[in-house]
Amino acid sequence: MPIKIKTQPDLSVSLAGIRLKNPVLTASGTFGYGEEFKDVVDLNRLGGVIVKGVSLKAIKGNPPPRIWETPAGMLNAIGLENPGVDVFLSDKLPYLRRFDTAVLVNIFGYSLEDYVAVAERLEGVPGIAGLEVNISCPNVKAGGIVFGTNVKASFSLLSALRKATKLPLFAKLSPNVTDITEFARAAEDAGCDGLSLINTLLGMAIDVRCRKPRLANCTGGLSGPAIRPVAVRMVWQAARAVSIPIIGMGGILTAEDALEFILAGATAVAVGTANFVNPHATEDVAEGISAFLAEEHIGSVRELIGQARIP
Amino acid sequence: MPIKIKTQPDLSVSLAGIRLKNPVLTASGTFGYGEEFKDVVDLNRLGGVIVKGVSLKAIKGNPPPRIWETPAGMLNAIGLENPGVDVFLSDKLPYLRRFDTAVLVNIFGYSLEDYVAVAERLEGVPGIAGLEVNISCPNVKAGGIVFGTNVKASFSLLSALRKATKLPLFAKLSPNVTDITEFARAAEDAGCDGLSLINTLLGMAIDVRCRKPRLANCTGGLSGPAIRPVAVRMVWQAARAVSIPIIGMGGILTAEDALEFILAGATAVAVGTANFVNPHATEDVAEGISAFLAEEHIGSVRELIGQARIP
Amino acid sequence: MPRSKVLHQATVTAHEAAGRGFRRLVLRAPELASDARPGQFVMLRVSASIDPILARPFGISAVIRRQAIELYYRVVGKGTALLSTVERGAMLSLQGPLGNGFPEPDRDALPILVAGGSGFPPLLFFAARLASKPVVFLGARNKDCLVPATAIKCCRSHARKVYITTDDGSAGKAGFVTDALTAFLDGSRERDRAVIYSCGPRAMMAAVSKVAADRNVPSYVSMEERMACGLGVCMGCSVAVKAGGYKRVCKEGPVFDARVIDWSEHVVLPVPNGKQVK
Amino acid sequence: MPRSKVLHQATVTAHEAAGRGFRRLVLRAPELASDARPGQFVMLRVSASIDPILARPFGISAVIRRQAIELYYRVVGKGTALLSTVERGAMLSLQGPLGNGFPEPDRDALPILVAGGSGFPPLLFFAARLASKPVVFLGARNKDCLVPATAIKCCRSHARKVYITTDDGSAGKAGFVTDALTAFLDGSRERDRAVIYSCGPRAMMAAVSKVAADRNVPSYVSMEERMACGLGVCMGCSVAVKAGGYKRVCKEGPVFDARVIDWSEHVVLPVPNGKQVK
Ligand SMILES: Cc1cc2nc3c(=O)[nH]c(=O)nc-3n(C[C@H](O)[C@H](O)[C@H](O)COP(=O)(O)OP(=O)(O)OC[C@H]3O[C@@H](n4cnc5c(N)ncnc54)[C@H](O)[C@@H]3O)c2cc1C
Ligand SMILES: Cc1cc2nc3c(=O)[nH]c(=O)nc-3n(C[C@H](O)[C@H](O)[C@H](O)COP(=O)(O)OP(=O)(O)OC[C@H]3O[C@@H](n4cnc5c(N)ncnc54)[C@H](O)[C@@H]3O)c2cc1C
Ligand SMILES: Cc1cc2nc3c(=O)[nH]c(=O)nc-3n(C[C@H](O)[C@H](O)[C@H](O)COP(=O)(O)O)c2cc1C
Ligand SMILES: Cc1cc2nc3c(=O)[nH]c(=O)nc-3n(C[C@H](O)[C@H](O)[C@H](O)COP(=O)(O)O)c2cc1C
Ligand code: FES
Ligand code: FES
Repeated sequence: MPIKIKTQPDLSVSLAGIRLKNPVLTASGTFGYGEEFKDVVDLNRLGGVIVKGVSLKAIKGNPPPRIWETPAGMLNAIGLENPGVDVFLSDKLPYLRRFDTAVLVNIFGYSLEDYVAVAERLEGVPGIAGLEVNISCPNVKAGGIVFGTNVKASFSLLSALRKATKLPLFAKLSPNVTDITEFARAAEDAGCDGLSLINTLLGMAIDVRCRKPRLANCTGGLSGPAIRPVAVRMVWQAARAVSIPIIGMGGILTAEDALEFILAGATAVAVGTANFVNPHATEDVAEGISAFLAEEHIGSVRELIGQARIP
Repeated sequence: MPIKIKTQPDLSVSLAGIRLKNPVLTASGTFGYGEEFKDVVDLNRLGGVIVKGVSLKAIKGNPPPRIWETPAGMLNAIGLENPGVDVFLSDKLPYLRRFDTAVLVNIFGYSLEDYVAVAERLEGVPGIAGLEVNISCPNVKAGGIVFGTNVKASFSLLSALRKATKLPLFAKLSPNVTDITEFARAAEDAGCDGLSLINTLLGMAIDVRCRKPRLANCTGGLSGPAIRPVAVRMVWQAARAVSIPIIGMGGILTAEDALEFILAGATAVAVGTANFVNPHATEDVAEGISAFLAEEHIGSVRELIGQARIP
Repeated sequence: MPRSKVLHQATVTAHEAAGRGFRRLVLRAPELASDARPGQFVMLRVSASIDPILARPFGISAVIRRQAIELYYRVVGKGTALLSTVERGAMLSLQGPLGNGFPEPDRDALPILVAGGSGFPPLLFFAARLASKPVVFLGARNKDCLVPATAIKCCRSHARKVYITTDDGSAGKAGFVTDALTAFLDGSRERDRAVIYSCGPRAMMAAVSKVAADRNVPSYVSMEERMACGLGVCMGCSVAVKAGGYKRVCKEGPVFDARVIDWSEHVVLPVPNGKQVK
Repeated sequence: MPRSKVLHQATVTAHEAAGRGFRRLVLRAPELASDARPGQFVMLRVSASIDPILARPFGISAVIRRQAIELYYRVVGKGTALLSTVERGAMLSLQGPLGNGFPEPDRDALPILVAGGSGFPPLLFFAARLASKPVVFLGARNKDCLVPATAIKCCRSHARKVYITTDDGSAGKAGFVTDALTAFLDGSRERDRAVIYSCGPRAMMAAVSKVAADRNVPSYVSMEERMACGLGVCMGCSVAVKAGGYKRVCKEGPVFDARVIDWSEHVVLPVPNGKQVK
């Protein structure tokens, strides 16, 4: 029964023990390390920040062109360019620590050992609320297999990480699979504290005059509103398969979009490509959720998690 | 070397032995049985018509709401409503026979036996150029498995169909799989004459006020420009994995979109959701390809098939 | 120049607020206008871009000098919001006329038109074309949801009599439109000549159908469903029928004999305030 | 009212064809205008819909009375085609000023500005702000691709001298802009005080850089790449640098010391006729 509310709706959620003041996070790779948005978004207003993927050593990324616009979306093949975990800790994290917002560090590697080493470097560092493990970048091949599309490999990787860190672990799943629930369960079985989904869909565009792919990398990851229906479906499926919380993402532009994910079963949401469309998207989504709750006389956003009913 | 052309560019292609006057077909389920477009499109101008899926018995389809609009796309869960193969033969095919265009019949069933029975009914019927086998409708469960997401099941089904018919067979693949090339090879191994891809991506949308899925069926198939990058990528991958011809589709609105598929390796293309956006889309795409070839001094569209080069 | 019999490029010759939240749009499209019959609709592209990607269905409320068609619509979502910004002189693509239209009543019949909420546009057109003057019922939740004044005026000029009801009594008589209809039918000596045509919210049409069926009065309803193609190919606009299975609103409809519809089917369609109803 | 330092709602105060295929757009955005430095750019949303979804980058060609910014653009694709339909009085969202801008030359330096094709807008702004009058080179394939007359006039008013070249000789001197630049440099007694700033097609900037490097003349280039965010977070706009790795055009650029750029990197960007070039 909806509670009659006198005050502001309660937006706070607990994400695997991490208290978020609201369920809105920034999606990895679309918000840098936060500082880039200093003139745009007040980080204190966000539930949290998921930073750009961090690896053991600096990675220079793919050659340009790296992006291409598509109908209601975009392709990217950045190649996970990043300065490496040490530079992250010395130059990027201190800025983020100044804010009252949860910091989730997105990590990845080219091998299981790489991943573990990054996790170990981040262990015990103040100001880090949790790790999001990217096992799903369409462009990272690891030991001949792509972790994110092989259930066994992802289980081993996540199990090893579970041993390496006490930080809350979120497995970021790939949508480029036949059955998302297999991967969701493997992550849960490996001891992950939560899931993050979806990463980008593998896509491609061709320049018909040059007769060449639009991206130097040939294929790239599709993100943006175009993929939202696929993302909502996968969150819905995963939420029914596991009992750990989910960070839902994929094409969220507005509060209504975010609420779709929450109703499908996400405890929190991440805003990605929308940051490029409207740099205020994260704040707007958080405010919009609050306005929706008020309008519908719902006391807390927690009442909505997973509440979509089958007709 | 491009041929200097005096006359009109040559748009004809041979699709597994079927001569198409141009590479533009209608995607199954988006053009009915052709007659519905009688005041709109001159079927003589199309390479061919792929009709709405036909099953052994009439199927009444899913309860409404059956469709929902999404960013640059739409979800549908029609549930393969169709009058059954006998009514197709008596009431629908005669109309199509009047035109100089290739007719491909999209077939499906709830069991292997169903599929075979439909194929047998169509065997030897004049005016049918080939069969497109839908093993990928997100909503058809068959004997507990979805053929399109299980390599072995799809191989058995297609092998059985191969024995049942001498008509050219095109396997319509599902994009909701980890590795499209496995399915492409299984179809080739089963003796299919060609592939058709992609069918819709499984998606979902939620009405946040009602807290219910937008479709009565809960999930539905995502089509339209939104999915084009995924479709182009899959055609590109499949074309590299097999040597049978491909009918490429997924979000084609314009001639440029169609050319992306052809450069990625498709011999022909099918226009689906675009028929709802612009009922002339099929004719416009065919004319646009012709104009492009003329402008670029390319003698025949066949010169472009699979010609996208890796950078 | 139409590129085919159903596809047209139309010029916006008038577009203005019509009161009570409605806007009136007049589109110059001569071939369409001369073909159109009452009860038919058009699929209008509200944007030249693919956002939104689908055309929107609107009933035709009038044909003006065989040159133009008139539409009335309410801004209820993204598509109609975009449409409301279109200026006079702009060109819009549309398809039509689509659907079957209202069946013509017999020469000596008494046509009764029942419009609820935003359902009046096709009935307006029908009223204007009927050989024998109809009796018209206009119902709404309250005054603000009622048919705009210009449309009421237009009804009055074509109707024998216009009855207005609002649920809350803020305009016309208080009560449901079906109450007024029942009272009329039961007090009328012409009941056996009556034929009812209704268009409006599903619940209202279901109620009207019942009133009619109970009295053995023939009745027709104009249904709404989400549409993608409008041409009968996507099978997206189906409504359940009592005989089992479904009929396409865009092809076998939008006008159906009320007795064929399975009114028990659950349907969700947006209503003007942006909220959803069952 | 800007919602933050870089996000603005601007009113279109002028928008017209400027000749030679260019259009001139003036946007009232006071905070942006007073902050902007030559060489900086804006990310402009060409549509309120999500088709297209990304904003488009444009260099600032002038600041008008600290209230408005001026842009010059060519219609080359979907986004610019949509932009060209925007009318005076319309509101557009944009971000800016973005990027680093041109480094100011020393007081006694001789600034040389080299614009190729559509690369002139930021140099126009720079010319107007320079303390010492620059020498300007304007190059193009032919007369029809040249900088519009209004912009040339504006250059002349700020420059010590304006040299015009076209590859085919249809306007100004026949030949490449680099030929004229080389001739000027090699004939000038001020060469050791020269600093070159160039903006235009990649191939031209590479050639200009070589001319400069060969003569030990400092030179700066304003780079173009596809952009998604403009804020340095997507890493989409990277250009290869000689030191290895990449720099972001939107953040470390768009203006770079020409010597840091790895000119051998292969780049594909659309050119105005809609065709693609390497
Ligand atoms: C045959 C027919 C005739 C109609 N005639 C009129 C009319 O004369 N005047 C008028 O104001 N409205 C009419 N409608 C309803 C009108 O089509 C919708 O109000 C309109 O499509 C809403 O679009 P939107 O983008 O603003 O809303 P959104 O809610 O953003 O639309 C989202 C999707 O739902 C569909 N949709 C939303 N509401 C309806 C609805 N009530 N019926 C069918 N699909 C809907 C849209 O087409 C779109 O695909 C008619 C509908 C049908 C089927
Ligand atoms: C820093 C910077 C400053 C610029 N200043 C100007 C200017 O002052 N005047 C002007 O006319 N143009 C300028 N451009 C180029 C301008 O951004 C493109 O012409 C425009 O984005 C094309 O958009 P479109 O939708 O019409 O073309 P489309 O070809 O449809 O665009 C498709 C995609 O490619 C991108 N794109 C296309 N061309 C370019 C390009 N040359 N550079 C970068 N991305 C591109 C688009 O942003 C879009 O994402 C500048 C580009 C950059 C990076
Ligand atoms: C430019 C870009 C860079 C990205 N980089 C990363 C990354 O480093 N690590 C990661 O896990 N996901 C990365 N992603 C994926 C996003 O975090 C997100 O999962 C995806 O884009 C879907 O959400 P959206 O549609 O809201 O963008 C990136 C996405 C984009 C568009
Ligand atoms: C309304 C609708 C009905 C469809 N029905 C069928 C069908 O009966 N059989 C089938 O194989 N594919 C069916 N499809 C899939 C299309 O043929 C096509 O594979 C898909 O829509 C992708 O192409 P598009 O993006 O151009 O629409 C249907 C698609 C839509 C939108
Ligand atoms: S709207 Fe497509 S069948 Fe009716
Ligand atoms: S455009 Fe995103 S980093 Fe430069």
